[in-house]
Amino acid sequence: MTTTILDVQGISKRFGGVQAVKDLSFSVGKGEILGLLGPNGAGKTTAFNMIAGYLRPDTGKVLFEGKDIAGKRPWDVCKAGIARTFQLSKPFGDLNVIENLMVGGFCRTGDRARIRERAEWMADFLGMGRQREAEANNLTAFDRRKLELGRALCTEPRLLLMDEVVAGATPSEAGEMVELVRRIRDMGISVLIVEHVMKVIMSLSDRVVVLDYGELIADGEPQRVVAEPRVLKAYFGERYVQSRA
Amino acid sequence: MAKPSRNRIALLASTMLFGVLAAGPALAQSAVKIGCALPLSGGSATVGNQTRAGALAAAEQINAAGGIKALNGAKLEVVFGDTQSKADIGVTETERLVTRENVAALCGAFNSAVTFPATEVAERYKTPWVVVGSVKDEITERNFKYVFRINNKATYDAREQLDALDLLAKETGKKPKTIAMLYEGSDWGRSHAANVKRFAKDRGYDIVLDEAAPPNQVDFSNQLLKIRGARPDAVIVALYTPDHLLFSRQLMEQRLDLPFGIHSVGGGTEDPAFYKGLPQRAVDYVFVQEDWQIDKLQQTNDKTILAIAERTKEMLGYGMSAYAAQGASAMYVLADALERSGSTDREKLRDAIAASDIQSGPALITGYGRIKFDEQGQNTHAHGVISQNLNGQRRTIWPLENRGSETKPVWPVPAWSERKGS
Amino acid sequence: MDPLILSFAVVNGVLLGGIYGGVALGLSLIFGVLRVVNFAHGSFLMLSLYIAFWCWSLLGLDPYLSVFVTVPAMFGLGYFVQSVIISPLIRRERALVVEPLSALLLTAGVFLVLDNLALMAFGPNVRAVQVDYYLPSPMLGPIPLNPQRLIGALAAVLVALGLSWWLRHSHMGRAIRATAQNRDAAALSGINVPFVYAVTFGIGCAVLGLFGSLIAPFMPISPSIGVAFGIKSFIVVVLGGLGSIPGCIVGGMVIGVFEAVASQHITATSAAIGSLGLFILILLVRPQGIMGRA
Amino acid sequence: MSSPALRLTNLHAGYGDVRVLRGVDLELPVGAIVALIGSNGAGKTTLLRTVSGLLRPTAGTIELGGERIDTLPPHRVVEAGFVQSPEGKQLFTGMTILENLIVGAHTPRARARRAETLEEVFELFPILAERRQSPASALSGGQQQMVAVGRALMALPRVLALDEPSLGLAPIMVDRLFESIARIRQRNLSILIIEQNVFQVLEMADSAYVLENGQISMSGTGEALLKNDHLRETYLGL
Amino acid sequence: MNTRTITATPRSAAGLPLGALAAGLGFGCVALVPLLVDDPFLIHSLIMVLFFAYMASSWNFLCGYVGQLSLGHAMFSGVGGYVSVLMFTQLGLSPWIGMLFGGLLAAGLSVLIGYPTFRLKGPYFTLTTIAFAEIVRIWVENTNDFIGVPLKGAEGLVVPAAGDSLWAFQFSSKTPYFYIILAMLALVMLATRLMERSKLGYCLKAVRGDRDAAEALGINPTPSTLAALAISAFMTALGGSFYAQFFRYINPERNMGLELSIDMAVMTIIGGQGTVAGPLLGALILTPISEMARSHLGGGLPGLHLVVYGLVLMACVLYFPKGAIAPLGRLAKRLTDRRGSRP
Repeated sequence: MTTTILDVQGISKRFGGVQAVKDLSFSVGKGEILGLLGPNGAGKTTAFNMIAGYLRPDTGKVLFEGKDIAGKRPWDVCKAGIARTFQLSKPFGDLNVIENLMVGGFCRTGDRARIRERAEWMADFLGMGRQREAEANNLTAFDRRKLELGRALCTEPRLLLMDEVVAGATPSEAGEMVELVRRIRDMGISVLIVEHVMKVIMSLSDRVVVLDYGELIADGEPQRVVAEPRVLKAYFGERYVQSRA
Repeated sequence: MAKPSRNRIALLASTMLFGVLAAGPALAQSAVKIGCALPLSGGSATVGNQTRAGALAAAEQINAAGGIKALNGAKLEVVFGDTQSKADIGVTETERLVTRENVAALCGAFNSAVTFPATEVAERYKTPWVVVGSVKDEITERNFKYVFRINNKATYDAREQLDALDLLAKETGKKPKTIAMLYEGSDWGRSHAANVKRFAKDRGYDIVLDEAAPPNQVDFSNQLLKIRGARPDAVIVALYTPDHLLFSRQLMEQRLDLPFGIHSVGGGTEDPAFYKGLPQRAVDYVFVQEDWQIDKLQQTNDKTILAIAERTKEMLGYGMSAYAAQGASAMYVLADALERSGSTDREKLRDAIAASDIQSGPALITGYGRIKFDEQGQNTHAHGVISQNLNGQRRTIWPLENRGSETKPVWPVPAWSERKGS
Repeated sequence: MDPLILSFAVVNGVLLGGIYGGVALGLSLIFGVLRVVNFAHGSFLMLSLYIAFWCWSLLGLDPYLSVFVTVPAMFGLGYFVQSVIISPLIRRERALVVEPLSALLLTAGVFLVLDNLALMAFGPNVRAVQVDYYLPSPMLGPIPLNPQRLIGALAAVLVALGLSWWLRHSHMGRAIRATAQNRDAAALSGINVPFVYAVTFGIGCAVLGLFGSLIAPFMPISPSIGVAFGIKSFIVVVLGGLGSIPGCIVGGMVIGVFEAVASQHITATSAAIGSLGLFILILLVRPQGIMGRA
Repeated sequence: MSSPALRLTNLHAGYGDVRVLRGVDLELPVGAIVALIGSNGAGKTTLLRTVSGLLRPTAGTIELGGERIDTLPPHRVVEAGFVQSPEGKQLFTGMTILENLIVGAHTPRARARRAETLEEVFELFPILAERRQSPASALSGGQQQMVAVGRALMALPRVLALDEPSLGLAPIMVDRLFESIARIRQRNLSILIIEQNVFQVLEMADSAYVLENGQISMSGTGEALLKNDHLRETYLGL
Repeated sequence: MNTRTITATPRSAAGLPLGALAAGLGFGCVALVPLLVDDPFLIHSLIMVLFFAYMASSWNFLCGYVGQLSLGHAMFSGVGGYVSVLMFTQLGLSPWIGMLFGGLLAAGLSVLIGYPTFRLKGPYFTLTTIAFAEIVRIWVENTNDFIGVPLKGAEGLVVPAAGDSLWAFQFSSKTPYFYIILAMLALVMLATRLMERSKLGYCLKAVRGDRDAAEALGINPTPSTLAALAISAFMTALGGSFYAQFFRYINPERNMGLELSIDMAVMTIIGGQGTVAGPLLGALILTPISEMARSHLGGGLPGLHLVVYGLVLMACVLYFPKGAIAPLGRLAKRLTDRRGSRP
């Protein structure tokens, strides 16, 4: 890992009485897949939303390619080169696959022909070439998830933020998704991924960071990190750690 | 509903009879269609339906009396179009009546906002139009050839109200000095207020309050308070029925004293429903200017007029009104013109209407002395009648020639505390 | 300005505003629980005015006694409208929340149908109830209080208090509040949500039934009377905070006093513009209204 | 043989055209604690919503104590005796603790015993008795969870379902909560518990089911599952 | 229902999309009507249908694609009508030019109002648009003279007759009006079609579909919605000018009133909002209903057509939330599919 594409420096967020994220720092390297882990309610999605521009951090900086994007609005973050997917996929239900993909393309250019061409290519890339005219409402949940991923890629990002990519997917679908993410990385796009399914994270991430109660508790190689007692405790409870010790 | 069907049978029978007696001219005595564009639904529907009843009653009467004799007893057939008080719908209905129903002449349409553009259609199709109810001055100021108005222009209404004040002042030597105006804030109320203001200055009245009210108010306390504060001698009112009802009732409840009374320019006070909705004391001594002589039925012994009143009451469930009278009057004016032209040709009919000079008969049910149109189509002999509500009877007090011999106007009006039963 | 006139204006405004608030209660309650903006609110008031009128005209029933007819009748109508017309929409929504615009359009349809059915059935004539007795006007210092409006305003305050108390302490009231706050959790606590919705809509309309009877003695009745009160109610409810019962009365009185005092300085039409402007301002600046929670 | 407290047979359900449950079979014996575990999106919450009647099953049957309940509306399911404490607590935040609990006792059966049940809940969670007049929104996460569980108990369930009761709680609170659940068990209830806190729940449960992609992939006693390497590998990725 | 439809846009032999071909054919046929029949009432009725289709289409341009329900659009129609008439009567400017100024003023006004208002969601937005429109209407109704401009209040404005003149937008025959409104409708539908496929269209549909997702794709909702609002207001204002010229009379009650806004919205919703042909379909369904209720019942049952409106609206919301065009579209699709699958 040579250069850093995203550098999160001490961001915090408080909702009423709850400190959702506390002084969180980590970085994503260029071409890296970074997994963001933590039990439910650990603050992953809050951190995610602060990077993507949906929440303004109370403190701290979010440096993307050296520029601070903290507090910028989502569309500006996107134009800067960061794309995201949502935990619950949000396709534009009454548009078909190609149209959904094209919406993403308008972020970079107004040239319809080029956008359409790229959308067609993207549909093939997603393995959805045969459904290009299908309305998003009529797709399976997994296809909608893929569609959302493709739509994000159409904005030509350099960093992709992915929230729960395989939730509800069958094992074969999960495998397909993992393969897709690898190919995206191979295209030179860095990936920050929030995921619950450990198997996916373990096989996909170059590195993981773990949050618990809004704080960073571990940062490193996946296999090593999940063996750390702090992480095990956060995930499986005190007694489990004791029983394994 | 028994009556119309009996009429239809009579009509059928007479047609058959004629068919047997004179097979030849059967064509000639087919019905003469008169189109009538009126607001039968929407905001002015009450008025529209009153006019409709009057027109129907008159047409039935004319037909029962043998139809148009100059056309071999052809019957009048009144075809209605609902304008919904909207200009575009009124124009569409006029188009339909002229081109689809092929009417010989038109009448309507109460709302000036509808009559104004609709009469243009009539003018374009060279179809005579007898204006009913609309008072906007410009309607008969456009050099149109086919548009005639029997009733007042808006300016006449305002002038007459002040004429009545002057007359009463002259008769008693007591003249009000200050006037407040309360009127509904749309077309009719505003233009009336503007006209009153124009005349008031020359006649030496001082307008101390000039207050427009948005239509369909749910309370008049605020305006009454303003009137109380302005302390006018008299109030000129132009409100539609629901607002006028509310205003009069609250005025009574608040016992607001106005030495020279309320002077209403029709609207709500022309509507029989108004008097059904209020106790007598709320309307005592109120002056009403309207386009027919309210006590005509008491003063006349013309059987045709009484019959029209009877029939209208049957259709509406309540007594005659200015609008029913105007509808009936329009039918008689048209029938008169048809008799004289002897033709349903619109051009000839138009010339006949233009040449009208009616000085007696049921066409004058509205109380005018005469109907004769100027070159703009305005009946220059039109005048409203101003009545005062005396002992539960509305008695004409102006013009003097229409005032009954036993009618004594009460002027100034007694304060609430001096009235009977209070 | 003359202080006497001003105090007259304020007293009038409070009385009238109380009635505005009372009429708006049902709108606020229905929105608070069902999240449905009832466009047909005014039409329901129009109907209850007609019921009160016909009771008086045909049966000779005093309008104040006609509450025994209007309240149950309007409750039944409201119950019917909710369970037959609006509830299919709630059942259809996949996300299990009523899409507010569809509900608005649906009630707009109800408004068109009710107002024009009334026009077809009763005709366009204006009608008015006339009672042949006089209620004495109580005096507030030098200011006489209009007894009929005083009754209306007092009733509004009492109904608002009673409704709040009932919602707080009764079994059904708690169920209604629970459903308003969290529909699914309410269902999981054994509450029959469709029934609660229908009852709430019924109560909202029953309150209108009550005010139909209370204002019938002084309000001219025509098929289009609902619109005037409907628009007023929207302003009142937004001002007081959508869904807030006390806010409704406060909002009504604020509008009543505002219009009364403003009308003394400017024309009533300008005051109407002013209250619409206030309505927009509140929506933009403080959408939760005066009394609503953020 | 008496029928189990809850039995799901070949249960299918979903949202619109999205199928979430694809033939679930599950049995909860009377008086037992059964855990249902599975990753996010596996369909655990959908399963509870379906049993509760918030979602209509597309196929299969749900029996409560031998009676079919799969066509009942939610309030009838509660009356029949299946009560869940939903995920994310879902309290009535505008109400006090006491009101939240009272609303829980809505069915006629529960209302008749309301005072006694309330006493029992307060005994179980004494802190709630102390703060009974506080608004629910002013409580800590653990206390809110207590209210949610208490509210469900107020309905006098025969089967109590707890959806992620430890979500967002501090470890110490989780421990306390599980202790309480163990005590509730003594009330002769059957409990269906959904947890992500896998190990702790497996220790407590009599048996457990693993839900994957809308199907039961594994079941057995808690101990057996804890020892099962396959579970650790597939579900925990260890 | 988990079917995956795989269809390509049906194309004719010449390669033109069938939709465009059908639209062209349809407009061509309608354009022939005045040449084939000499029936002024029919032409007049057609003008009214086309006018309402035009107004509904203008409304649809914003509301159908942004997914917000405005019930204040009549305000723009009024502004258009008043500006074009006043410029003609006061400055002697051709209504064609006045129309453009009216459109621009309406567009400017719409942006001023829209900027704060678009933050509001659902019914709040709707109620605010009503309030704005009512303020403008009440103000005009009560203003006889505004800084020297004779608005004439509630009385309304009259366009003085100027004879048969293209410059003055006045014709003695109805046929020119017919072609003008037909062309305007064709233009607004074409503009809608182009917008649908442009960046703006995609942005609007994305915002309507899911605001958060749209923002994540680099779309700032504010400028897109404001642009659509301005265009929609502009076109509505042109419609208002047409009305003024056609009837040569306007007043605030009819040309700025709530009823006109409701007509525009209800026609679009019943026909199918967010589609090019929906508003036209809605106008084709509803205008004849009211026409028939009037001419056949002649006011015998006042308000009947509005009862029917209300029932149709309720049925649409409950059973055809995408409007009448949705079942028709499915039917057309089935037909073309069947034809396409034939060997």
